[in-house]
Amino acid sequence: MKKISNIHDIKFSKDEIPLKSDSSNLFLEVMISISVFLFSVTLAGVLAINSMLSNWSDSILGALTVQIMPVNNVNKEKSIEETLIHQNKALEFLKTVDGIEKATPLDDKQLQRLLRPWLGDGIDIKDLPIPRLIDVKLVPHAQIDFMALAEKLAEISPLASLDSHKLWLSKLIQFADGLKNLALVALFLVLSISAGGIIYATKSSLGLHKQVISILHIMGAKDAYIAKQFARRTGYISFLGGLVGIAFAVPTIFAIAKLSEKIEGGIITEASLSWLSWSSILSLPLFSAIVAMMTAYVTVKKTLEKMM
Amino acid sequence: MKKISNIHDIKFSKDEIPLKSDSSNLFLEVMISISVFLFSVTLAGVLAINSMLSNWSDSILGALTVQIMPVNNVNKEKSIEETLIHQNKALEFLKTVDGIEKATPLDDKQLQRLLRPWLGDGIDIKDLPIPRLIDVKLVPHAQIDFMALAEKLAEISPLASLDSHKLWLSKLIQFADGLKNLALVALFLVLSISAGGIIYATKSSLGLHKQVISILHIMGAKDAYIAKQFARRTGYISFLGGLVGIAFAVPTIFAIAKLSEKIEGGIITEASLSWLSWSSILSLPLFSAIVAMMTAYVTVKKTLEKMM
Amino acid sequence: MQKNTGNKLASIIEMQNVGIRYGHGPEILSDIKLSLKKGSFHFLTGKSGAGKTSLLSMMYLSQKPSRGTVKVFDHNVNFANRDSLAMLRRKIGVVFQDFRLIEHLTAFENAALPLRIMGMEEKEVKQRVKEMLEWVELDKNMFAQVSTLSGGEKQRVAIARAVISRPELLLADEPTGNVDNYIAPKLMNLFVELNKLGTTVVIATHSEKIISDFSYPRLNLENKNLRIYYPNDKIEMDTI
Amino acid sequence: MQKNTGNKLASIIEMQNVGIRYGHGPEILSDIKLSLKKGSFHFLTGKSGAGKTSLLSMMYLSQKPSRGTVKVFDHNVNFANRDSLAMLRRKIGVVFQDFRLIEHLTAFENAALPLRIMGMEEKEVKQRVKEMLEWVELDKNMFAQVSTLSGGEKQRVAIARAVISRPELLLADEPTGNVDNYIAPKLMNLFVELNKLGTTVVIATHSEKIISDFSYPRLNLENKNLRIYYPNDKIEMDTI
Ligand SMILES: Nc1ncnc2c1ncn2[C@@H]1O[C@H](COP(=O)(O)OP(=O)(O)OP(=O)(O)O)[C@@H](O)[C@H]1O
Ligand SMILES: Nc1ncnc2c1ncn2[C@@H]1O[C@H](COP(=O)(O)OP(=O)(O)OP(=O)(O)O)[C@@H](O)[C@H]1O
Ligand SMILES: [Mg+2]
Ligand SMILES: [Mg+2]
Repeated sequence: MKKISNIHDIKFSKDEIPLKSDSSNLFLEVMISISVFLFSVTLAGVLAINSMLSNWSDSILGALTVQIMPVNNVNKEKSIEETLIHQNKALEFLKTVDGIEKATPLDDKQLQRLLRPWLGDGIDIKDLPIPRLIDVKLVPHAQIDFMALAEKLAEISPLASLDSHKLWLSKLIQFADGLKNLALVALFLVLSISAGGIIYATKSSLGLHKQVISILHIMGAKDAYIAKQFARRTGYISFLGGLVGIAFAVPTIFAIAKLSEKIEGGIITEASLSWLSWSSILSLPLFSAIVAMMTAYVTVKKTLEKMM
Repeated sequence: MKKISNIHDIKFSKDEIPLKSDSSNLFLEVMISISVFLFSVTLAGVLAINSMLSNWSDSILGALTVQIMPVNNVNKEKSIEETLIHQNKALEFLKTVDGIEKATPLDDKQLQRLLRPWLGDGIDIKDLPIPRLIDVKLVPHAQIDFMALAEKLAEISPLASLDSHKLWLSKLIQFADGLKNLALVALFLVLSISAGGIIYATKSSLGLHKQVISILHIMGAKDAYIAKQFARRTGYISFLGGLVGIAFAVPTIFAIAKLSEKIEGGIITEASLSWLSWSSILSLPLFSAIVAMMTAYVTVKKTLEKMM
Repeated sequence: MQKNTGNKLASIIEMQNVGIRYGHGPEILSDIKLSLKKGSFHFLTGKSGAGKTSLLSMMYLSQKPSRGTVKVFDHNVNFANRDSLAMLRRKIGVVFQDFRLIEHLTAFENAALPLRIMGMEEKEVKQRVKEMLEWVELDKNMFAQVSTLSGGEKQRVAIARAVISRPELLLADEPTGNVDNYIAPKLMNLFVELNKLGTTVVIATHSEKIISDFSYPRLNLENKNLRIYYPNDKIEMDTI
Repeated sequence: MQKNTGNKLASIIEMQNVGIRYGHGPEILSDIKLSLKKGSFHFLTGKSGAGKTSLLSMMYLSQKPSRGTVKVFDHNVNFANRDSLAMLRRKIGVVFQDFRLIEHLTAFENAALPLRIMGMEEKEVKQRVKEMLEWVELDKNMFAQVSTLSGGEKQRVAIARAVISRPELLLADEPTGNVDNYIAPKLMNLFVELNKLGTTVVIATHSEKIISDFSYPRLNLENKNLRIYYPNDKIEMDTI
């Protein structure tokens, strides 16, 4: 055996509890990668839906247009008159609806300006059987059942109709909202299952090392001293697992984004992720490491407290 | 302490190696359930595709019909004549094609019989501009590119066409065949990943119990004695895991079957599972237990051989 | 009989009406009365299974009595919280009958454990542990993994670990059962030296030779009870 | 010197030029020559770390020599296959220095292990184990989990397990280090009785008392070598 020249030159490993070789490590790492993968893909979905929803409700959903089809009569003046009657009927109805702040019919000038690109200048719209429009301003965040509104409107005047794109959008928003809630539930589930897995792995590891732990205790180690070693190891493994998960998640998110762009054209592109969203997704390995550390720490402390 | 009256009345546990409390057990059971789930759903798919394929190739794919559209002329006789010319062109071409055993044009009587349900009795088809049909018998299991055949046929006679349902079917069969191969690869993957997981769990369990094992060795236990205990435990856990997996798989298979029936109507119903298929799927927990037992047994034997 | 109860500070360990039982079994020890004065040295004897290790385990705070009160360094162990128990344990050195070393660590790291847990500076740790292991003649095996050491070598590591922090109370359970007749007296002298520096010592042993070589009082466990024998063979029934 | 080599069948253990080293370290034992005759009884002595346990471990077939040949029951251990080694081990009883009991099993199940591995009928197993444990005075602890036993109780379970199958060769490593002075002679007498029935016995011990109480030859390890001392103090350099 070699003579040790200077004891202070020697490197010491300080892993008192041999957590590195635990058989539950692989279980933990695989579980955390899967969790982080699912979590980040779902989170991306939630964030995308959120940004889509906020885009819409800000710009599009605040207003609404009601269209009154022109009555086509041989007598032009009479048809215009009749169209106006229908417009007034619709107007009066709209003013009684909850959630509608203001309903203003567009006057001739406004209509003319709207139609100029198609019809050119110098055309008197009074001579033409064009539809009349009512601009409806909604109370912010009003909960309006557009389907019911459209039906009632049609009852009152068969010529009046809600702008159909808006109708479709409102159904889409309801769907997206439902999807978002589902995703939030899924996020919560993933989080609790992971926490359960970490608790299970920590407890089985504690059982495995109970002899070393009891030795440390009798040497005067406080629970925190032991819990820290577990927390450090669990955090490290979870960070690695998280990196693997995110490495699979990022291409998946891009692929899903590409796919949904193709499928739905213009609407889903609004569901893009901001830099803030991306950075919160990319910080998930760190986040998972911190959650895992805390879970392991608390589990060890709680379990040890039952011993003497 | 109570006095033991008769030692032969006492029940003894014989679990020399405390495998029951291994932390890798849960890992193993979850892994096996997922594997059996995936395996049985995939296997169901393969078996369904297989039965669909064999149904088709037996009854439908052995024959083929070529249709010659009638030439529509004012002169009825002339049009019939021209139609027959086209039919002969097609006939001659078909006889040169590899994989076609026989091509027989249907004579007037046969055509009349075919059309009777629609046209009623007593109608002379000679007077009608009806399509002529060629019955093509294929060499069994011939590899025919129906797309190419259809194109060539159209070149030779613009009036001749392959029965389009058959064309579509052949594409579907190609697709199903590809799917089947993919599924077989997936089955193989699931099997090898499970085997890897079992080997990993067994090895980590062996490491955990190396002290007890070395005691058994020194008492004169043969490797088989130890390997049997591992095999028994692993088999038991895998059987339980397999039951869980199959319990989730059966409703999943039914749901998928329901769904695909709705989507594709008549064609996919041919993809039903025979009782033989069902029993092979339902025997998967047993099968997985046996595979797991053998894997664990061999792993233990191989690992122990490296010790003295 | 009760003459010393007022002088609390001088008592390192006090037991009153202490009983121990495991699970629902009978009591292993009953009505133990004991008061160990600071700086005392006792042997602990008794047949195999008499309860020596059990008695010691209460002293090193790894077990609470089933009944009665145990005071260690004037703290009632029934009411102490976990962290203060940990601080008390740092003043106690223990040599276990079955060593209880951390098998995957080296002899050095095992012996350094109490100092590192106390948070001592690494430089001083190294110096002290090296000297200690050289003293118990483990210089050659200092960096060998404990699992590869011989029985006697392990026992010496266990002793080194117990005394490295110069504890106020030293409890040794059969500390020379696995070493040879050359090193055993040397280790016993180590305990005697520590005792001279103020450490209270209790040594459980079966060895008649050791007991007769050193003239210290003997705590004997018999019929679940504790009696004290002085070297001059005078028997006292109560230890307080 | 070579007078007995022809009489192979009478030799239970034969070692020729045996050396042991661990990893890349120096040799722990060098040029060991040894021949144990059937029915002999030897003590094995030597300082702590001299290599007693290592020498025994070759005899109970858990270690091969780094060089030289070891024959146990006339089988060269370097060439025996695993299953025939297992069969040989069934003829050997071992008491380990650190007991090596299966902690989660009861004393009974530990002692029954060799018989069950041999495939003995359960009824006879129960009878024999019960008698044996009663003999080592463990009747009360028969069905206690080993992890709850005291040091001396564990040692008695280990001894019971070693002798339960009436082995042809009994190897005991410090078998009385943890028991009291009442039971220790009783256990020694057990080994002597077994020896009278034909079992070859080797006992490693540090206890001068035991060695002097029984007049058996002593194998002493010193400077990596083995010397045999006979009770009449005549020293022979070579053991063959
Ligand atoms: N954890 C436990 N559970 C149940 N019984 C126990 C436990 N620990 C010890 N015992 C029992 O208590 C009794 C006393 O054990 P203890 O270890 O204190 O004896 P000891 O005097 O140290 O004996 P030895 O000299 O053999 O080491 C023994 O009969 C033992 O079986
Ligand atoms: N597996 C191993 N790896 C490395 N070194 C070992 C191993 N086993 C034993 N040694 C070393 O070999 C030497 C002899 O050990 P052994 O256990 O044979 O001694 P021993 O005579 O039984 O001592 P003791 O009386 O203390 O039990 C010791 O220095 C020990 O450290
Ligand atoms: Mg004890
Ligand atoms: Mg030894």
